Amino acid sequence: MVTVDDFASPVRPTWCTGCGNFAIWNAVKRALAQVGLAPHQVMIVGGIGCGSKLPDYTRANGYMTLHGRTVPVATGIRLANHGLRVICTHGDGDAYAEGLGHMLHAARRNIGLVDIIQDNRIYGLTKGQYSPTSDRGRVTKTSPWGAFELPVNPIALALAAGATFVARSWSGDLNHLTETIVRALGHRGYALVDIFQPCVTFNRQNSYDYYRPRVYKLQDDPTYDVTDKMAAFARALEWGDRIPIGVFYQVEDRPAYEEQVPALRAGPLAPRPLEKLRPEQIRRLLEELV
Amino acid sequence: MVTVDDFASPVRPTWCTGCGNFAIWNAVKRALAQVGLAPHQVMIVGGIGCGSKLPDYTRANGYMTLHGRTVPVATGIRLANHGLRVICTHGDGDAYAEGLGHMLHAARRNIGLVDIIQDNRIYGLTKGQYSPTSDRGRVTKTSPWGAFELPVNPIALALAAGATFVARSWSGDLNHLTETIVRALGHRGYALVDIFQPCVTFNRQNSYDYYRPRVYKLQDDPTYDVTDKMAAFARALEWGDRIPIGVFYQVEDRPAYEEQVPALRAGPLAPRPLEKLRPEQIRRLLEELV
Amino acid sequence: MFSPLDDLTIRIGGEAGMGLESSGVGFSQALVRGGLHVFGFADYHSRIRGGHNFFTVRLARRPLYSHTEPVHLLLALDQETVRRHIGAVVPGGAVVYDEKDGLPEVPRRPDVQYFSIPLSKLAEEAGGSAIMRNTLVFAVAAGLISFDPAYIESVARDNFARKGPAVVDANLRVIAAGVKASRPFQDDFPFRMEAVPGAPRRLLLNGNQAFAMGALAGGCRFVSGYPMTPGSPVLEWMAAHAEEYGVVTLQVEDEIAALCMAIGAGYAGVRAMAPTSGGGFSLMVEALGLAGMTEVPVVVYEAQRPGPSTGLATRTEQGDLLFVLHASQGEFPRIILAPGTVEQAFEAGWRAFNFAERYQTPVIVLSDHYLATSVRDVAPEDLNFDAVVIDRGELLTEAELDSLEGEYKRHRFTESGVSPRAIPGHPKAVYASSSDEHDEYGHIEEDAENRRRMHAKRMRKLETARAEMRPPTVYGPEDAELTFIAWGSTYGPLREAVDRLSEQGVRARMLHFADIWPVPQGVESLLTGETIAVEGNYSGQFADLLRMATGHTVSRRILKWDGRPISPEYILRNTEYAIRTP
Amino acid sequence: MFSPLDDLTIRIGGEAGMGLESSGVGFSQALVRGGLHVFGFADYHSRIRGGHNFFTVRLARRPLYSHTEPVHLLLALDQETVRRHIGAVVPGGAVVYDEKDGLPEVPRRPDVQYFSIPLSKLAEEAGGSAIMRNTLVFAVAAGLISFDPAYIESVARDNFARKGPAVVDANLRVIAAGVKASRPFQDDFPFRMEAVPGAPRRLLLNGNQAFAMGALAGGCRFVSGYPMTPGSPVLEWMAAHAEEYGVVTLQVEDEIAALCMAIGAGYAGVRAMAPTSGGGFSLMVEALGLAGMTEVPVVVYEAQRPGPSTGLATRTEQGDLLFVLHASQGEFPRIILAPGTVEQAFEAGWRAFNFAERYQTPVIVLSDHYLATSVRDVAPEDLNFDAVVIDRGELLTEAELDSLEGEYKRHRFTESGVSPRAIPGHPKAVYASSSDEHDEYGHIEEDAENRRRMHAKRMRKLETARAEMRPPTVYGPEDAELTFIAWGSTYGPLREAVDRLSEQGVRARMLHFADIWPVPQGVESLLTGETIAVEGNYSGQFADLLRMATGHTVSRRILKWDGRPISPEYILRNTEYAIRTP
Ligand SMILES: Cc1ncc(C[n+]2csc(CCOP(=O)(O)OP(=O)(O)O)c2C)c(N)n1
Ligand SMILES: Cc1ncc(C[n+]2csc(CCOP(=O)(O)OP(=O)(O)O)c2C)c(N)n1
Ligand code: SF4
Ligand code: SF4
Ligand SMILES: [Mg+2]
Ligand SMILES: [Mg+2]
Repeated sequence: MVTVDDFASPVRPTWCTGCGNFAIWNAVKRALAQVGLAPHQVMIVGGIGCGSKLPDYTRANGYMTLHGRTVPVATGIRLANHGLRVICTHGDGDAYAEGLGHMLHAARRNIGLVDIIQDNRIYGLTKGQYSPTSDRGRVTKTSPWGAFELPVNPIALALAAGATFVARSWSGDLNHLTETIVRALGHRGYALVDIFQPCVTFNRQNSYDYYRPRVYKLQDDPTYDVTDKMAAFARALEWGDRIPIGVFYQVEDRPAYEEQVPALRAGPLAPRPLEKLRPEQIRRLLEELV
Repeated sequence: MVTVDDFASPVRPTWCTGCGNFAIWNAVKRALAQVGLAPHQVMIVGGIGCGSKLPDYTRANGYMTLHGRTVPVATGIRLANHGLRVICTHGDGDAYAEGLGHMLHAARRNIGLVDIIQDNRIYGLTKGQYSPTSDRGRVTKTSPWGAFELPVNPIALALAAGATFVARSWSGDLNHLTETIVRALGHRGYALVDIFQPCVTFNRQNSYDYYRPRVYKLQDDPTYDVTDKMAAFARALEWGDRIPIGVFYQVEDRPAYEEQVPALRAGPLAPRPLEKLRPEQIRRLLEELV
Repeated sequence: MFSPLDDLTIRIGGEAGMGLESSGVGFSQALVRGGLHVFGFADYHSRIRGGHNFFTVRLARRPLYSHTEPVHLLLALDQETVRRHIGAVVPGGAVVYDEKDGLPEVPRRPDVQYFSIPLSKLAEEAGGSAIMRNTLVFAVAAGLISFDPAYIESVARDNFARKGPAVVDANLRVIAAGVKASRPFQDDFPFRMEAVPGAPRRLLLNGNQAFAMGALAGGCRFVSGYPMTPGSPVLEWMAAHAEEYGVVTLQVEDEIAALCMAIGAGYAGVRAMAPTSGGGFSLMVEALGLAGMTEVPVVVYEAQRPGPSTGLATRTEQGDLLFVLHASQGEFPRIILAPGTVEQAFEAGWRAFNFAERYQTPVIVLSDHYLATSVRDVAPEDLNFDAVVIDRGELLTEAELDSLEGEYKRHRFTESGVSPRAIPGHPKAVYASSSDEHDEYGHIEEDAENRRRMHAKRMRKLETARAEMRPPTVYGPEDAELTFIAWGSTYGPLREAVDRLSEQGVRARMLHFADIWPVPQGVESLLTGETIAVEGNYSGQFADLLRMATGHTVSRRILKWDGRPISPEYILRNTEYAIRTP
Repeated sequence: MFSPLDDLTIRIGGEAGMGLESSGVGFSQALVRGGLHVFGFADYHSRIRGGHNFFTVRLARRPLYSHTEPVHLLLALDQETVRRHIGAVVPGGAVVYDEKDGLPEVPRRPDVQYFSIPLSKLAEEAGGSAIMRNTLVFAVAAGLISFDPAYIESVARDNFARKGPAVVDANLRVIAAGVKASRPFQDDFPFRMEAVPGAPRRLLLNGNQAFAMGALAGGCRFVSGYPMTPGSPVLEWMAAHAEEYGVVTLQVEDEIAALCMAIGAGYAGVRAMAPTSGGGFSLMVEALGLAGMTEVPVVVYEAQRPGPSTGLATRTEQGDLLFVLHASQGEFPRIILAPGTVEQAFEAGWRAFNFAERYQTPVIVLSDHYLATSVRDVAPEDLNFDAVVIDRGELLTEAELDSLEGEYKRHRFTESGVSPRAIPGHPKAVYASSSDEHDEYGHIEEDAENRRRMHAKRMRKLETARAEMRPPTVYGPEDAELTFIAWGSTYGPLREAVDRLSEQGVRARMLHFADIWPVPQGVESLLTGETIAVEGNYSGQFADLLRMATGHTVSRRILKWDGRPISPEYILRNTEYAIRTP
């Protein structure tokens, strides 16, 4: 049986005390243990940022890549070996600034990734510039007059891009976080899990106390239908005093990308022995050239 | 008075006979004449692709930039000189593959651009690979088994990103095209105009005959409210036998980016004389260092 | 000069959209089936319609490595073709033009013959459509040079089989009509090149195809790309063969994603590559460093075209060498191959993947439009599938993994710089590498001494690799007075130039580099006498690189940057100049 | 060795998050107000909490250009600091540590004194909070070296004014407590550096600030960037001054957009730049070529850090030189400046924009973490605002535009390669440039002859520019037996190393290059005798570049790639070695 301890790494997190990343880290390990995926059966891919260092603190296959390129690297891993469950953990800058295009293309591709965004609505590692999810008017070193941009709405964008699983959770509720990740791990295609992650050092506004009274659980409403896209859009636009968390949308109306690729019908690619072409394969190739 | 002929360039288009780009080209010139913008008062920015060559065929300030980077270059131009009306003309590959992130950030920034997409749902200039707006199942040289990806829905994405003007038109209706561009030119912030542009050479599926029976005009429905975002989302998802064209959404609920930048309060930047710092400015700068 | 009986060039010209390239390749195929050697290349604009395009095929009874400038037979599908190319026609040569087009108002050359044939009309009558005049005019050409049209028919049969017998028959009728139309002029046309019946079967292909085939043979199983001339046909070729050979191919959103995905696949243990051109490579630069830092094997195929920026999208240049050599921040080992022929392109295909896995680092194969798109015939054994080796380097086997003790060190310090690699998925080798500097396990580590050692470990791989880089091909006498230096696609034109110089009694030789970086050992000893770099760029980048790497300063540089390939004649003209001027 | 009475180094060490850098800079400021010269630099991890960080300030009675290795006074805010740095303390030096932390279990050095002071406790008592012990310990240091604490008080007053009088008072109390706490140890501590009352006012700043200020003075009015250590503080500095000086600054979605926007602004006629580090520069590569091709003036500020890839985000290296020199497909002129001091960084700020507009091409200013973040004092006149020139090159005036005849040729063929430029918006100069090869008007043009001329026209600008690149700074005797070669931030450490060699009777000099590319004319004549390149990278990139550009092979290379700055001592140690070994 897989346990949370199987994921214990000798490296201790360098996150600030109270950082919302601790809960995410614990939830990921718990969720993996719960669904019974051992460290060698998963691959956790990070980008660059505070949260993106999660693979360094977790005993599991991992890869810490480039700022903003988490998703394409993970896509390559998944297609090369869909025997591995591939999980992305990266920040809001990584995912929604530098990486926004990749995420939306991953969504429409429906590649089998669990894409966890450590959304602290700030740039942590580079010390506090505003991020794509920072509020309008947010004052930082690069926005001394307050940010002019409308924040990115990742839920709405993922829906618009055709994501088949779109969810939100937050670091203040470890159980909800774990559950949501477990649900995402059970999804076949691309699964977005945006997580409100308080940054206690550079984002004092969006603190635990900010979120606690605001978040409410979609799944507490028994009439909420996760297959209704327009309902999901309506909730995606809800913001302010009440902010929904949970699974906004989940359908299995089209197969995962890797399920459609002809070369992958025979199973994962990486473990296959790599051999020279057979004589009749060579013959057929040369036949094309005469 | 500005006339269409003012935009006549000595260079003749190299587009195929029947290409939907001709109508777009004519509509842009007509719209400019109609709103009274002379060639030196506008800047038309293209990327790379068949349609992106439009500035070469038009006597107006122009810039043919990089594949996928049309919008950021245009943004820089607009911020450097918002005395110029800046128009982007680029293909679906340019805008929605390589450039998707930029477009969505431009939308949430609400930068004052008219962003015209020559959406032929194919890669024209590189000879017929499938594009982000190609249908699922589309067979091309790079998708011999039929494309697996859900097509990009630019209308839904722009709405989700917070665009303040979102419209669609098509090359088969020059008047509607012109009108739509005129409306976009009247908008303050970011205005997306996605245009179905038949490519007679590489996309025989999405031809004039394909679109003609399908498109219907949103503005023909007097109850349609362009300020209702949920209504716009609902129409954005409409696809198949009936495809809406026209303005899906238009609000002026927040100022254009350039209207908010403190340095631009005094007017456009480019025409200002460039002078050395004044002694008291230097003094203040040095004061910070003692 | 070679006797035209051995060596003949036919050029067809017209507008974009006329399909000159595909019919030209079909004709070349027929020539090869007829036992001749060919070299064919297309010249076309970066647009879908309009603009002057042409296809040139050179044919001979001996192997060819290059095009040459003189044209013996010009097939003009419009007046523009005559206007532009009449100057290239040799005395005694001929122009075939469509009666309906007429000739342009330029002075007629008295030493050239003009054959008026109602090409469109005949094509329409015989085949039902004027657009078949390409086929017809090639049949005319066959008639004029006395080449057996049966070979053209056989190609037409194969190419149109899918479209049904009616289309095949129409083509056969058009070919017959063309041959017939050539009869009245046959006696006036002095150049002949009859088929060689029963000659051994040869293959016709271009550099892109050769490279792709080599890569497939070398175990490439993942290709991610974004369309870009002239590199992306490699993606298309792989896509066409993906299902049969078990290759994952994807067209993705941009080149950043393309290389990142290939790196992901390489990290997961699959031989992966991303084909592109210089503009796409520019977007891959950051990811290249990721592969260098995390020691991931990956191959980038970069087919150059003239820059900077969009430049001339459908033309050729060798302008990206120093760029790909230094691309990405910081320093890391990389290997660069620049094949000069289709045979070398095939080899580069599989060698690249071996280098990538042996040194766990990115490998760049530098091609260009000329090599990528020119067709040449080779013997089946020249695409040497037997020589293909799949060497995965220090890859831990399942048994070795099973018996691992302690925590696995993915980036273990070793003398060679290469650390034994485990493909992720084994319970005993669970690890996470980082693009940050890391320790032997892959964990982020900022310690100065670790950095010093880890960086040096990576860089050492370059010295290890240097030992197995192939020295340049030396073509010509040991005691040459002139040593020409080339890399990549200039092989063919330079080889021919050297041949001609020898015939003129000049002792010249070629040093051709296909293994570029790390610069092979012992090169210095070859750089003797008068050295002349021949390159398709403005500044002489390889000469600069040689100077940087060896200290040798070439005596002269013959350069070309107009987007058109270097010809043997261009080299000779500039050599004369170089010899004459001090 | 210098007498410690003139030259003293104080180091404070502790954990990330303790605010060592900002309090260290504040202390440096106080020293400068007290008439001393300082050089300060921070060493910290790429994480927000934890990890050993330290700040080092060297102080002297004469101008300083570099840090040095020996430490006279170590202020230890944790045991780790003692463990790591005790070896650097000079005999007779001292360690101040917090009583509550105690000392680590490492052998005590008999030649070093250990001063135990209840830092936290005193800070809490005097100021109300233990986190004020940074301030306190610097007051202790002032007391120990007999530096008048009034200067620390004055800095505290200014820095905390915004936070109200209560905070100011608390700080003043803490300072007083620190000075008092130092008393018992003052006699035991042998090193003194009293303030120089009435010394002329000097400024304290780092390379990022100096460059940003120079750029602002030079007319930069548009800055688009994406956060990246250590380049993005330039964006932040500009943002802080944007409103007052009329500068548009934006944080954008990525570095691709950052440079594209700056290019757009440059095209529209505004002096624009994009600051970044190597990783961000990697993403700017394609756009750089766009600027080259379409002849748009734009400046990129690239502050290097150790690579490849993410590397060591908060450390220093000079590893990107050959990368930025060759970045982007194809060939185009670019200009590269690599300032070595804050004075040169200031100059590079305005000169870069003049070069960009005079040659209508991208200019890259190469800095690195060491230069960008180290603070040094300079005289107000060293930031020479009077020397600033704003030269927009061949920019058509309104009057010239009004009198234009015929269609305006944006890319006119000229001898210098520079074509008179019109800012878009004038009715007589309506044009569209293209990243495709184009004719003089900017229209897409594939003609071979046009290409040949247009490409050569662009490339000619490099030769025109070469004439005005500054030769290297020569520091030291003409007849030196050793010529050290440096570029960029190595200026300071090398200058000091050369000074020390002279004192030892070795005739050594420094050639320091701040204008890197095109390589200034006449450099060859300076490359005489034994030449030693000193660089913060693995391979000696500038030495390679020199060899490529001039043919000169340096005799030796002193290199360092552990992410830590080169010190004078490092150079001297390696020089001895270099002199000793054949
Ligand atoms: C190409 C590139 N640009 C910029 C950076 C610098 N950088 C490192 S982390 C980061 C942002 C961090 O923000 P986020 O992704 O939200 O992660 P967080 O630290 O908040 O968890 C940036 C800009 C980089 N490493 N690479
Ligand atoms: C970075 C980069 N990648 C690829 C290309 C090659 N390229 C030129 S046009 C084009 C796609 C054209 O498609 P689209 O944008 O839809 O324009 P269309 O030709 O259909 O109008 C591509 C991939 C390029 N010029 N630059
Ligand atoms: S800076 Fe913010 S996100 Fe980063 S570790 Fe600290 S609390 Fe967490
Ligand atoms: S290929 Fe298609 S998009 Fe391009 S010019 Fe022709 S019809 Fe138009
Ligand atoms: Mg963040
Ligand atoms: Mg298109």
